[in-house]
Amino acid sequence: MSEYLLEMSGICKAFSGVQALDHVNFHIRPGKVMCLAGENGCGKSTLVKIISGVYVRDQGDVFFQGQKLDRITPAEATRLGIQVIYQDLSIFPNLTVRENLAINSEITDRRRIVNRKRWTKTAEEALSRIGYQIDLDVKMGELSVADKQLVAICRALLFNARLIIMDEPTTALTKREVDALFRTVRKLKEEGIAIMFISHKVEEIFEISDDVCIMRNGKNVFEGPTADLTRDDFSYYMTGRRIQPDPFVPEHIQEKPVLEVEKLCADPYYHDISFQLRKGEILGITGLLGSGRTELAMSLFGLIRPDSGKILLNGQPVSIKSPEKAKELRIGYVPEDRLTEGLCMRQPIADNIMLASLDKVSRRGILNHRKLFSEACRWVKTFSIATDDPHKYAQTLSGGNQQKIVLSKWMNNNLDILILNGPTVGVDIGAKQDIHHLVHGLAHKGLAVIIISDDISEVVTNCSRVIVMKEGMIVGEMKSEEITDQRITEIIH
Amino acid sequence: GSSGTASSSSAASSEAKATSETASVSAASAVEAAAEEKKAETGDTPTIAFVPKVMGQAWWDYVQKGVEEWSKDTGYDVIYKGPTEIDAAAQVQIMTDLVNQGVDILCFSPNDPDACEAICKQARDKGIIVISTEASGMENIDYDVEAFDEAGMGGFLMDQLASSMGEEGQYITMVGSMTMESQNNWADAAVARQEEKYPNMELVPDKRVADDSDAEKAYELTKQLLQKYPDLKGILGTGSFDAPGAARAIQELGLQGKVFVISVAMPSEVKDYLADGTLQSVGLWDPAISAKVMLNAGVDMFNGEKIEDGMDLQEKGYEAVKLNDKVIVGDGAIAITNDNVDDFGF
Amino acid sequence: MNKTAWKRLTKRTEFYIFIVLIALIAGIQIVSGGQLLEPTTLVTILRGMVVDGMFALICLIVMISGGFDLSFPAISAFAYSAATTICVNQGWCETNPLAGFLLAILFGAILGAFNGWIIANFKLNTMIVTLGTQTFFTGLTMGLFQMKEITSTLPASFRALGESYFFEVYNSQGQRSTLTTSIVFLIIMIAVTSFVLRKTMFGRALYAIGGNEVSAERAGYNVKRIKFILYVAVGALAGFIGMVRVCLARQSIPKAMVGKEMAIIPAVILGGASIFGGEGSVFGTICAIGLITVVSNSMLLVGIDSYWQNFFNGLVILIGITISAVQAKRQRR
Amino acid sequence: MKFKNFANKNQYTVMLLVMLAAVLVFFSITRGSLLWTGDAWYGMAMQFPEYGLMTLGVMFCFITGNIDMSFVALGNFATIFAVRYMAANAAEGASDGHVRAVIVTGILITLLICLIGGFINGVLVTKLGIPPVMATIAMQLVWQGLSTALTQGNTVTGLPAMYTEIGHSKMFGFLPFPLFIFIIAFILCALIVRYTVYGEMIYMIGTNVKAVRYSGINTDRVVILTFVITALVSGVGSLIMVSTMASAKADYGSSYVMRVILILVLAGILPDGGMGKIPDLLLALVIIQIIASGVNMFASLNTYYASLIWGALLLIVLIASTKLSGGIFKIRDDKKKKQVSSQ
Ligand SMILES: Nc1ncnc2c1ncn2[C@@H]1O[C@H](COP(=O)(O)OP(=O)(O)OP(=O)(O)O)[C@@H](O)[C@H]1O
Ligand SMILES: Nc1ncnc2c1ncn2[C@@H]1O[C@H](COP(=O)(O)OP(=O)(O)OP(=O)(O)O)[C@@H](O)[C@H]1O
Ligand SMILES: [Mg+2]
Ligand SMILES: [Mg+2]
Repeated sequence: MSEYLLEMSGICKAFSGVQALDHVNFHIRPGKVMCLAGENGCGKSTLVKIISGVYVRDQGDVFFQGQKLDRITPAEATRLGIQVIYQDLSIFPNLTVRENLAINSEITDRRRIVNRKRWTKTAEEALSRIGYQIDLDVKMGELSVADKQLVAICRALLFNARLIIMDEPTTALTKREVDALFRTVRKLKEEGIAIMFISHKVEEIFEISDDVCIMRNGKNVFEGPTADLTRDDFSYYMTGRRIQPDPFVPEHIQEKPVLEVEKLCADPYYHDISFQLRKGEILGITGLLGSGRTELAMSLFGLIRPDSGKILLNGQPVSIKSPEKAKELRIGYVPEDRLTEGLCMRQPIADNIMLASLDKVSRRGILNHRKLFSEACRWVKTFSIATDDPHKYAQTLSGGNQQKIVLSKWMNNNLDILILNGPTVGVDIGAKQDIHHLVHGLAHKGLAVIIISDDISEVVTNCSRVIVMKEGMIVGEMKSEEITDQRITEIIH
Repeated sequence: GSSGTASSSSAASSEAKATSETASVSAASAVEAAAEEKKAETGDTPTIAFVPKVMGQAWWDYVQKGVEEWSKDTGYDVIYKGPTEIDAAAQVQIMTDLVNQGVDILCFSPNDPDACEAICKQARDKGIIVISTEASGMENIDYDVEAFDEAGMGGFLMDQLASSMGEEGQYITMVGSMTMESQNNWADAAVARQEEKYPNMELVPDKRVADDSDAEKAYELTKQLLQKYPDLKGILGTGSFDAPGAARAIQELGLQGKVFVISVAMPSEVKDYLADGTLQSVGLWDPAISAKVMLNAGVDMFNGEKIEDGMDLQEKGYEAVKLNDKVIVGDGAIAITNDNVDDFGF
Repeated sequence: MNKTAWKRLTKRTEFYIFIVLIALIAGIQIVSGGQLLEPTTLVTILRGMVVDGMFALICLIVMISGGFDLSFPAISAFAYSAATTICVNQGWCETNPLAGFLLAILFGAILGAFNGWIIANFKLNTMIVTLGTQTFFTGLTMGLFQMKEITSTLPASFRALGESYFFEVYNSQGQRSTLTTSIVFLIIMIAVTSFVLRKTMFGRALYAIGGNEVSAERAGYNVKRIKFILYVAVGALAGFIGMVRVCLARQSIPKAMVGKEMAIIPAVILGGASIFGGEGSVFGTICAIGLITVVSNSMLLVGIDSYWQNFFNGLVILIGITISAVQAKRQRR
Repeated sequence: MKFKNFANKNQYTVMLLVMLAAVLVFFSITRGSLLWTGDAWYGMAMQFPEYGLMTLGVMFCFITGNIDMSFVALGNFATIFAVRYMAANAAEGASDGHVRAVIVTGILITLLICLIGGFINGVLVTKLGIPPVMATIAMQLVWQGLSTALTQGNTVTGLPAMYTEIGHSKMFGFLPFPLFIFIIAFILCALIVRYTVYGEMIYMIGTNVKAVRYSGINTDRVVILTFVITALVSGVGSLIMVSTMASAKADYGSSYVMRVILILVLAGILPDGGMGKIPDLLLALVIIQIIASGVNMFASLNTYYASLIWGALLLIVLIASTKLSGGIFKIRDDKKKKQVSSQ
């Protein structure tokens, strides 16, 4: 018997001309965590879908426990003990947690009639595997992303899984939740379960993985123990270039604050928030999910009406009633979820880029298509958005590039303040670096930037000042020198 | 081009395939078309179109049968085409098509007479003979054929109802819908007759209800009415769904002989209620005969004859028609009772 | 009742529709001087709910699965017209209506299968497919087959079924009314639909597919087959319900179903079903149908002029839907 | 080569062109002598502008991902007022100038009422968050109910002859006036859709309302404006209908609601939003009208055959389109996800 649980060699897969996977080799040992890394669109998800039987490979061999598998179907994969936690979690938002947890095994057991007791038993068993507790009668859609993620993990554990594949499970999790997840992963390891882990967060990869497989443009460029790699090499393999850490150094922060928030309240999201923001600085706001940071940002962009308190812009009290008004006041906002809030996926890249500044390419309501396109091309170039034709749909881009569009949308607007909510969620390190560079450039040009993020290292390297929120209150604030990973983590918990 | 169907493009034939019979029908009608062309050339056989209020209702199916019969008897073809819904706009569109195909005689029963004026004017400007029915007020027609005079139907129904009710008590009117011109006119005429002739009868405050041309709704409405007006004694309907529905309610409520219904109705639909005494009589004219009269009048005109008062239009009840300006009035109103209900073929 | 359960209850649209229904009944009862709750009126309202209620339920299950069926009235019309025509021509069903019902169910299932085949196989937008099949089926019924109205020749057993009743009631004026036996069809259908939706994995599959079709596929449901079965079942039921209507109305009118979807679908949405799928309950749907039937059956009692009835109908729907929309919006905050 | 490029980029348009050609060939072969006459085409040109304009109006709604079922009822309500006004003020023997002024006022009254009606739809959908199907079905009942109540179900007549004559006149001696109006409106709408900021925004809103809102655009205002435009353009259709019918009534054109939706869907303009091209709309309109009139050329086919062919054609197009790249009629997962998450 082979020492590997899963062995794949020479895997190829093409989508209508695009070679998504090009002779990929890949091995997973039982009881180990294997990390799959690579830039956006390099073929990770495709590889996962081949293992789970969603896609059929064009070429290559797959061995599971030494046995050659010819055709994998989803049912077959489940039977073999392969469980996938998809990037989109594959949950049913309209059903209760109980049902979400029980549904897979009910289907596998070919049950016909609902038995609530059995469901409860299954659900409790699933939760107990990682010692996680939650009300079983809550609808899944009402849970936070982190809870959804944990439920999805619990569900996967039900099936005597031998291999659990997690496609970017940590994108929406905060540090504490990631820690909890990792504890679970280690426990699973001890039980001899192999884990395949996909992530864009370097720190996590080094923390949890035993082996790494790095892919670039559909080929794997490195495979081996994590210990053999340095962080530099890692990013080099991934992006094909050396990425230097590049912390933000504020150049000239203005004396007078451009934005002052005084005792702002919006029940039940946040209370008594006061802070100031100056041009030229990057202010980080961090905290756990549900700490009220997103809602605070939304208030600044006119999406949530505060109950009390004041917002002053350049010393003048303002009332930001709508995003339209916010834009007028020169405030821009890059939302958390680019799929549902940031982009019109089925519209051209160019139109998405110019969406917030249509008035710049029109006169008296008449649109100048040529100007729109040339302006958009300019931003495609400036932000090096990877596309051959900006007429193509935004959908055709990878995550990082999509994020760049959302960012570039605001560039034509002569902003004073730009609020970025989770600007690099699910974005690979190369693109992440690009985005950070762009933001630094903006701050240097005199923009006041707010970055909301739970990626603490992102906050640490990119912000000149950090506010930590907890349960809707500001619980800490620190200046450039004081900002460290550790301090933030301490305050948060 | 009868061989054309087979050689037409693939999309066209796939369409035809979707409804396997379309192909054969169209092949057959290609022959018809050729025949029509020939007739049009010789000029002595008129192309005739008949536009009913709607297709696919028993009433108009019966008329269609009558028209087909006439067609067989006379040897003239008639294009029978109406809208799929009771919608004046859709009807006008069909008339527009027919007028522009160059028919010689256009017979129709408008959903809304006013809506048809314009297209009829166009038709007449083109020299088309235009004959209507149930549209006595229309201007741009050659003649309008009525089985009885306009107020006559309403009065006729009211007389029937009054005699059932013993000329006293509360009554209400019912129509298919509030927007159906002729039905509402009859109801108005009926009320006028009551005011004039039956002082002891009383129209209840709700005055008029509409059953959406649905016997089920008529049934429900009748029940509600009798709940609200316990003393209600008569229902005067002018739509063909009123009587069957109302009668069913009366039967169920056990009010036979206490509450009376009269309406225009198809004999076949009310037969059972006449038999068991729930209904005493319903009012009717034979719409197929009216249709034939329209066609006769049209052909006569086409052949250069003049329509005159007292002339014979070769159908029962129209042996000596009255001519009021443009309205040809026959003697076609019939009261259907249990005794004669089986005399009608519809 | 504990607090969380109460809170959960107040979040449901059904709860508000129920309250509106009760308030409306109380209001009409007062305005009409106690005429609404007369036993005769009540049995009439119940009777009025039979057909619409059953139609609403099939609409509901489609909507739960994330679909939108515009074609069920057309299927129904085809099925009952064809079935009664055959029965009349063959002289069937004089004593036993079963053959007619079976035929209608069969025809309904066939047309439903056509829907299901297109929807499941090509993964097309259901509203658009059923718009096409609705038009097409109507063309079949009225154009190709030219089905006719059947009234006096309707087989005796259909009539008998429509006329049969459970018991008689009398109002204060001594007028008699009867509760139709067909109400059992509605009751059975309510029971079966609730059971299927809540207690069978097939029902749960519909919710799952409506909630997230991709996930349902990944979870191991054979989504294609489930959808196919769903549309066949809906077609068959549409045929069956059409037959019930034929019996109740004692006539088979091919055109009688035109526009029915525009009356039923708003009611189903009013009852808390989501047009995006995954939400909706039998209770809410029946409440909404009850609401609409009560309104249409009491316009006269309340003294609303016939000319104004459509207007008030629209207004009631508008108010009902506004209440649930505003309440949903408030919750989102 | 150039054509191939065009065909690749506009597969759907090409498919509709093929359909149109097929329909024409079919009717030419079977009914060529009736089809290829000036009168037949004149007849069709007289018929489709009224519902063509309604289609054009509702198109805006569809592009933004909304739906309108109330336009016919609203148009009838509005024209009832206008016709009443015109009938009351343009008495027999009034001077031409006076009548002209009355007609213009009548048209303005119609448009004003449509504007209000569209605005109400927009507010119900955006501010109260009622699903558009529901809101507009309810408003349809409301408008139709009001019309019935106000007219007691009667036809409203008495239009000045000048008004009805305009409807039947020909521009430049050959162009039917309704068609002329339709062409103008079509060009205007095409320009609006293609060359204005508004046109850009409605497509973006139809694709993802939230993303547009988060770009600092007042989407509620755009959507309300869209309902207003829908009501106005289809109101012009109602005005033309009134002139062909020389009267107004609560239930005129009730069969147009479904027909308009059918045409839009055939044109690939779906209520899902963000989709469709205006030239396709013209093609779909022409196809539908030719089938309707073509069926009327067969003495032995009843009018329901038009339904049969329309339905079959739509289904064929649907299934064929799954073979095209893009697959516009497919279930829109992204759309659904968006809706769920925004709830
Ligand atoms: N369904 C599809 N149709 C066509 N091309 C596809 C499809 N899925 C993936 N691809 C192509 O395959 C490549 C690899 O995609 P994949 O989803 O595996 O990337 P990934 O590594 O998971 O990216 P990310 O980090 O953004 O999740 C992409 O460049 C994409 O162009
Ligand atoms: N239908 C499609 N056609 C072409 N490319 C596609 C299609 N679907 C997905 N892709 C490609 O798949 C790649 C990765 O997609 P995937 O959904 O796995 O990740 P993502 O959402 O882009 O990024 P991330 O997960 O990092 O946020 C993208 O580059 C995208 O171009
Ligand atoms: Mg990804
Ligand atoms: Mg991926």
